Amino acid sequence: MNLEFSAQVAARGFDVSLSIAQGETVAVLGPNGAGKSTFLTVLAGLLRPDSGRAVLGDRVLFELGAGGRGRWLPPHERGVSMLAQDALLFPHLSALENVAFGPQSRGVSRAEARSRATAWLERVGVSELATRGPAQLSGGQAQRVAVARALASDPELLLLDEPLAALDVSAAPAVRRMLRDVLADRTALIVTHDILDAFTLADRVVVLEAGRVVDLGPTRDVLDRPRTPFAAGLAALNLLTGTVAAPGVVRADSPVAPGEAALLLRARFVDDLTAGDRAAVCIRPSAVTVSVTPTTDAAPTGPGDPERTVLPVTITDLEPRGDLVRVRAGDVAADAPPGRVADLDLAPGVRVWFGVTAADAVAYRL
Amino acid sequence: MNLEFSAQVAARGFDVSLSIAQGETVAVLGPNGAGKSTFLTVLAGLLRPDSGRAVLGDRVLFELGAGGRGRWLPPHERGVSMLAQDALLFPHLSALENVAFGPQSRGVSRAEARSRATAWLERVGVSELATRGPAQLSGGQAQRVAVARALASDPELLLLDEPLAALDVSAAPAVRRMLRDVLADRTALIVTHDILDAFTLADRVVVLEAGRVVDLGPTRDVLDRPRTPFAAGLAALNLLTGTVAAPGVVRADSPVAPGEAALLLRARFVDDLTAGDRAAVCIRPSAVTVSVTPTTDAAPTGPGDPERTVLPVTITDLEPRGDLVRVRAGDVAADAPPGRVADLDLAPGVRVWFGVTAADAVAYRL
Amino acid sequence: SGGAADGAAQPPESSSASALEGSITVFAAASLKGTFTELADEFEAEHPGLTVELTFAGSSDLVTQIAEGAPADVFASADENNMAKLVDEALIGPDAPVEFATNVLQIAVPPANPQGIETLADLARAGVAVVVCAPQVPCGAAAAAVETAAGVDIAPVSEESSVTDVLGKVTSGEADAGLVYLTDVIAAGDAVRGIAFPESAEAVNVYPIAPVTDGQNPEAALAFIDFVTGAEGRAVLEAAGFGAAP
Amino acid sequence: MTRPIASGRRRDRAYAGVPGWVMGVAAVGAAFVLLPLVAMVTRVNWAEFVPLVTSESSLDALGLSLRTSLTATALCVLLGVPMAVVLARTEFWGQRILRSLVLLPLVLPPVVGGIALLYTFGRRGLLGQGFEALGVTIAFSTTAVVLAQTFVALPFLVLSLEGALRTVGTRYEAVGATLGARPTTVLRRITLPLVVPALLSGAVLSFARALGEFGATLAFAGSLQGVTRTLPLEIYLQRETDPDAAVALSLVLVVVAVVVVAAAHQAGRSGGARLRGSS
Amino acid sequence: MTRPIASGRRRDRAYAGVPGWVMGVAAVGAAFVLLPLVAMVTRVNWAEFVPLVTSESSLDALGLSLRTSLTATALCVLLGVPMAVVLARTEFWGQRILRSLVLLPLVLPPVVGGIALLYTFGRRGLLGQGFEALGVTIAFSTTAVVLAQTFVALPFLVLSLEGALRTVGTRYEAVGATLGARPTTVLRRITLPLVVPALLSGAVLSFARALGEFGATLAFAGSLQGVTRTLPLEIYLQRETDPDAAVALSLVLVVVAVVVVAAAHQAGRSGGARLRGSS
Ligand SMILES: Nc1ncnc2c1ncn2[C@@H]1O[C@H](COP(=O)(O)OP(=O)(O)OP(=O)(O)O)[C@@H](O)[C@H]1O
Ligand SMILES: Nc1ncnc2c1ncn2[C@@H]1O[C@H](COP(=O)(O)OP(=O)(O)OP(=O)(O)O)[C@@H](O)[C@H]1O
Ligand code: MOO
Ligand SMILES: [Mg+2]
Ligand SMILES: [Mg+2]
Repeated sequence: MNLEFSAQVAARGFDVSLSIAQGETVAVLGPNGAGKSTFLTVLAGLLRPDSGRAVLGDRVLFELGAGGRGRWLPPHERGVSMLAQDALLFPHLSALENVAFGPQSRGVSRAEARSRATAWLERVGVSELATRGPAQLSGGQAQRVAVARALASDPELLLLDEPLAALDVSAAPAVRRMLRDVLADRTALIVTHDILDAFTLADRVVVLEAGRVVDLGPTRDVLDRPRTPFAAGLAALNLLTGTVAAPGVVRADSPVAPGEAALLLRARFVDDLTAGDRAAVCIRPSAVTVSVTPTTDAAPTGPGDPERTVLPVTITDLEPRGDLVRVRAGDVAADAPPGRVADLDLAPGVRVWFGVTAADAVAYRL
Repeated sequence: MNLEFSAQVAARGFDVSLSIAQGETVAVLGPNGAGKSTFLTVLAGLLRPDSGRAVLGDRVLFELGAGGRGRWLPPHERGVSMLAQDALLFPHLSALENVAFGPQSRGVSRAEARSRATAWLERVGVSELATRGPAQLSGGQAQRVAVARALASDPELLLLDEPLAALDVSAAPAVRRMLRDVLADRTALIVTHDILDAFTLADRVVVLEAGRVVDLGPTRDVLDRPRTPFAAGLAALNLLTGTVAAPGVVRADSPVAPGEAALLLRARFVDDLTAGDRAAVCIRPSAVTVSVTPTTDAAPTGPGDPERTVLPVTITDLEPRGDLVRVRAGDVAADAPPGRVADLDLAPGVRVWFGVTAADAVAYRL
Repeated sequence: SGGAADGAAQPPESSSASALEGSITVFAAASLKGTFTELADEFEAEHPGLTVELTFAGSSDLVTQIAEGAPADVFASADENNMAKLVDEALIGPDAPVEFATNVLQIAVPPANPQGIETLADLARAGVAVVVCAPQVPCGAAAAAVETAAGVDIAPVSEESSVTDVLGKVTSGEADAGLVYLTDVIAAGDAVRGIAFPESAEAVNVYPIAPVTDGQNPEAALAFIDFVTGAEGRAVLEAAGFGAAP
Repeated sequence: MTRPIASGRRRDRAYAGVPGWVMGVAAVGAAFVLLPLVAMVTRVNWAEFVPLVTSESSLDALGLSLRTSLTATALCVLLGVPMAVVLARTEFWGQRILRSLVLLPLVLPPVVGGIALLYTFGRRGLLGQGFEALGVTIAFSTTAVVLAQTFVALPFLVLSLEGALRTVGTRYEAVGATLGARPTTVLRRITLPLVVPALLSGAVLSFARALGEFGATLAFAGSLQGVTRTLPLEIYLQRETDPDAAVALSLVLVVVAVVVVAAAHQAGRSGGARLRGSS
Repeated sequence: MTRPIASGRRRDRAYAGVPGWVMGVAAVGAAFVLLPLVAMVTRVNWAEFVPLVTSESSLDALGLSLRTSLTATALCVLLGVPMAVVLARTEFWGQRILRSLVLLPLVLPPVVGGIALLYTFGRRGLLGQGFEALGVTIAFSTTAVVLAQTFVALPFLVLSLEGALRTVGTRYEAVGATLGARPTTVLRRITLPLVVPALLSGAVLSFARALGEFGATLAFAGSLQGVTRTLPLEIYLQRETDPDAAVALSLVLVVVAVVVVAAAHQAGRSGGARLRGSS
């Protein structure tokens, strides 16, 4: 079932076109309010767009002209199942009955539906809660039952809106593994804020911002070579944009610190770029060194490439994360061991220099 | 306001005692259904425990004997504000009015309450949505308004149930930073599934499992030296438990792969341990090497310590995560570069050997 | 049977009496409930093959119902107006109605008679709470007639829609006095005291009875009407306070 | 999804949060409704009570009242549930006027309602002629009693159910539809179970109204013992001769109503228990 | 929290999902309620209509009906809201019986209700003697009309509101309490706004019932033009002389009711619009 989709919802500034191949899983990423849930609700048939067209396999889901008139398939005839952002378990049915609802609605016998439901509850790891009512479940337990319910209805297109957000770390890997198996040969869209979900579950990602597609491509391309600040943030990478000044040199669009002259970034070019081309430069925080003088006294531990860029910045934030501290300075960040942070007496407001070798700064076409 | 808390809820198998010092922030961790939300609801006065006692500063929140009789302060007199797991914004009030509700209820004038509310909406980054109704907000936007509402009521004890779960990566750092400022001098409990929240926001963590406290201590102690599988999983660390066999050697409780003899782990002892003591051995996945032969052919890149442990395991799962692949084998995991995974032809079911040097295996008292 | 003396001149009566069977439905004014229930029982006892179904309601309700096709054989009205409506509708023959009883007004007061009412003129005293029927209903029309005749101007605290409501206000002690029919005073027993007054003769209420033209059992209907207007009927009606037909 | 307040198992556990003055005013309101009942009870002549209540005509009337009221309630559910669903879930031109019109049997004095029914189903009525041609006479039969009761009781069911349907909203129905359930399945397995408490209380209201119905029945169905004379009509007739007897008979009506209402609430409580835990 | 269905701005956008057969049955139900009204309209003698409707007694009755019904509705809200809150939010011994008893004015034939009120507030009634001693006479006054109307209309408000309160649940109230709001504040700023639609429809039901009230008024308050003779009593009297005239007057009642009900729904729609978006 490949999907062709295009729809506009003026009231939410939503205008998205996308096609998905049979069996492909696409992760939908984007900041809060970007239109991810809107995208899914339109596909599921719960929100009627102002105009647009969607075809799943050979079934026309909707085809609406400018006036909003046209064909419109009701939700239950779409073969599209959706797990909404809140679990929305039917309050009058037990966990098991909730999961059995989908199969039964598609004509499966009661007994068979219940046995399928039992199997799905097993797979999401809450089979012991089968007879409980939704009000007697914790937040995460309810979310798992909702995942099972969406999967049990065996849809042709599966829509998942943040399915793992409420799961605890001990449960998430198992459910994620299960989802990967289930999604392997299934056409699906999954909204997530977790890069791990995108890597594990999705073949491609689409990044929405303010109701538009701003990036689209195979997961690894988009997240390893981000083109938008959002994708870079999600992948925890530093992203600087600019114009190619010379081979191996990119002139950054904005100085990193206000009041500075335009910065020249020395980078490793992976695309064929010539002077004047727009380019993105991507740097892992762990490849950035921090020093309190502009010299190279904080020698990199990697291969001693002498060609490096030094960025003058002011620390805005320190984030301890386990065995490293993330030192943030506006949009760029460096990871430093706690010991070094203490030695250098780093704190918000302190002026430091971030150093990065050309080998660790990857430049590609924007 | 320091807090003394002890309560039992038989129907949920909940039995927790805890004290929190004035101004301290405690992170509550635990798997789904562990009783984290129950803990918060009892403190907020929304669920009456079977028995127990809680004192906040010099105010007795409740004091219930075995029969359930005794003192019981209603929620609005507790000075305890709670952000529940669902946002639960009042549907008939705008975002701004939702936030202004708390101050107004505590007697602040309408104008003043609205200006405070405006300031809080600003801090959580949704000031442009002030006049919207909750139904017109996206999931993450609603959650931010709910955070603002809880903070605006300026409680003596603040309870936050997964406040950041629905936030996108671009918003989470800013809200987290804001929370850190706000929580700095405030007594608060924060339920989270995100280790970063624990590190950034909490002075101490308490780990609940099945309604009981299983671990408790300063954040770094609990998460760097985990004593429970849950805490280890949260910190993404490998945890093996066993008995000290000799100085520098711990006999693991269970063989890592079934059918193997008990394993001897060579470790760096950080506590004073003598033979027969119970010990935990903690290993970072990035310190674990993967090889397809039991020899040391996959030489570690670290200092060439010859004393190493080699664990025979079967791969259960591969999780790509950005520039590394997490190779899971039951409870233990190793991080390997994608290239190496491809070279060794790793896949679930393949039998491999995980190697770790004694320097990277930290043993401490259990 | 008690009707034998009069009925000697009408030979078919005794033969038809034995032939009467099936059932008839009698629509009777609510104020006839007690008497007609008793009469129907006696009539049934006389004619074992016959059952009498009784429907009681306000006369005007009954008129509407019969006009709309209610299955009535006999209509007994509490006033001539309502009977005339059915005659106009041709549901009752123009000459069919027979007057079978009369009724006169009395003053009803609570047993203790707190205001010491003795005459109609006492009802016009200030401070006496009097209830009467509204002029639109028969008992109200009668009340207006006696007021005119006596030259008394009563200012009632309420003009009720039916005698029952007037009586209710008096028995409950809510009103100090009310104008009701003699039969109502008798039916109410100890709950009220009745005070007769001479002007009541100026407004005698007449009860007509008639068969309905498209009734299912005209023979039995006529027999029942004869029974009501006959000696037994008169005895029962008189016991309840009704006067003889003029 | 955790709502601990509503799910406290022991009654003294849940935090109520009802201000004291609200309790005070509620007590005044309850007294206003209950005192007249007490006053009624004090006036009952208990010596006469048993023979009066067990007389043939009383028992006939009681039996007829129960039969017709239950039938009318069933009819109300049958017609009223679809009406409530349509009013709550669709929008069409004239809907608002239709909703007001459905209320009308409430505001019409019952006797006038009965006359309107006569004008419709009576011999000379709008539909009556058609029925007449088919040899069916509706007016003045037990069917007429049921129709009169249904007419006055239907708005109760429609209005209480429509309100509940709006309050519950369409979110669960939407989820059901995406799981592949056809509208009829959604209605049967999601919409209706979610509003079971409202459906029950609507049915109880309808039953109570049908049981007490008097004016429309009198005008439209007449008052024939065993056929159309329901308990309220019997009470009305008793009042002609003996108001205190009427009051005694009314007590029977009250007791029947309390029993039925309590039973329905009991059923609603057990049936809706799981549901209520989540509300 | 995203509920796109309910918030579609244009009416043809929202997915309804009402099965066709439901629409069919609903149409039958609507016809059943509407046909008698149509039949009534066809019987109106339009030549007589205007003089009849504008006669002094008719206008007096209409004015009195509107005044007393609105006052009774206000009383119902005043007493009924606390009663509904207490029934929905607290549990106490005997609560279930109390809820059934509150229903009773519904099931009591109105005339009997009026008699019971006489036994309570009448001169020789339970409380009447007390009032008498204070120099207050309720009988035969407009106050009695309002009391009778309030008595029969109160259950409508209590029941529809209680159902809505249970459906809405206590979650938002709990949040409000943890934000420091006292029970009274929670009631005023959260509970009541959340049930505004139900409160309005309950008030409309009460108003309609009060406007149509006849039997209890007749038995308790009497019938004097301008003081206690409301429109239904006027209609009843007209009927004695001319049933068609009564029908014409009933039409006035119907129009008044439709206007008031539509206005209330309009108010509810704009007031509850934001709320409904979220339900
Ligand atoms: N019912 C509604 N009416 C009008 N605007 C709405 C409605 N629901 C959402 N919006 C707006 O539409 C935009 C897209 O919302 P949507 O729910 O699709 O975001 P999202 O990408 O799912 O965000 P999140 O990550 O917070 O869930 C947002 O700006 C939101 O405020
Ligand atoms: N209303 C209820 N009645 C009975 N049991 C309940 C109720 N709510 C929750 N439980 C049970 O109590 C236990 C603790 O639930 P709680 O909601 O406190 O978990 P939690 O730690 O917050 O989980 P999560 O991370 O999924 O939110 C769970 O086993 C849950 O199933
Ligand atoms: O027709 Mo009657 O007897 O005045 O009620
Ligand atoms: Mg969303
Ligand atoms: Mg929870």
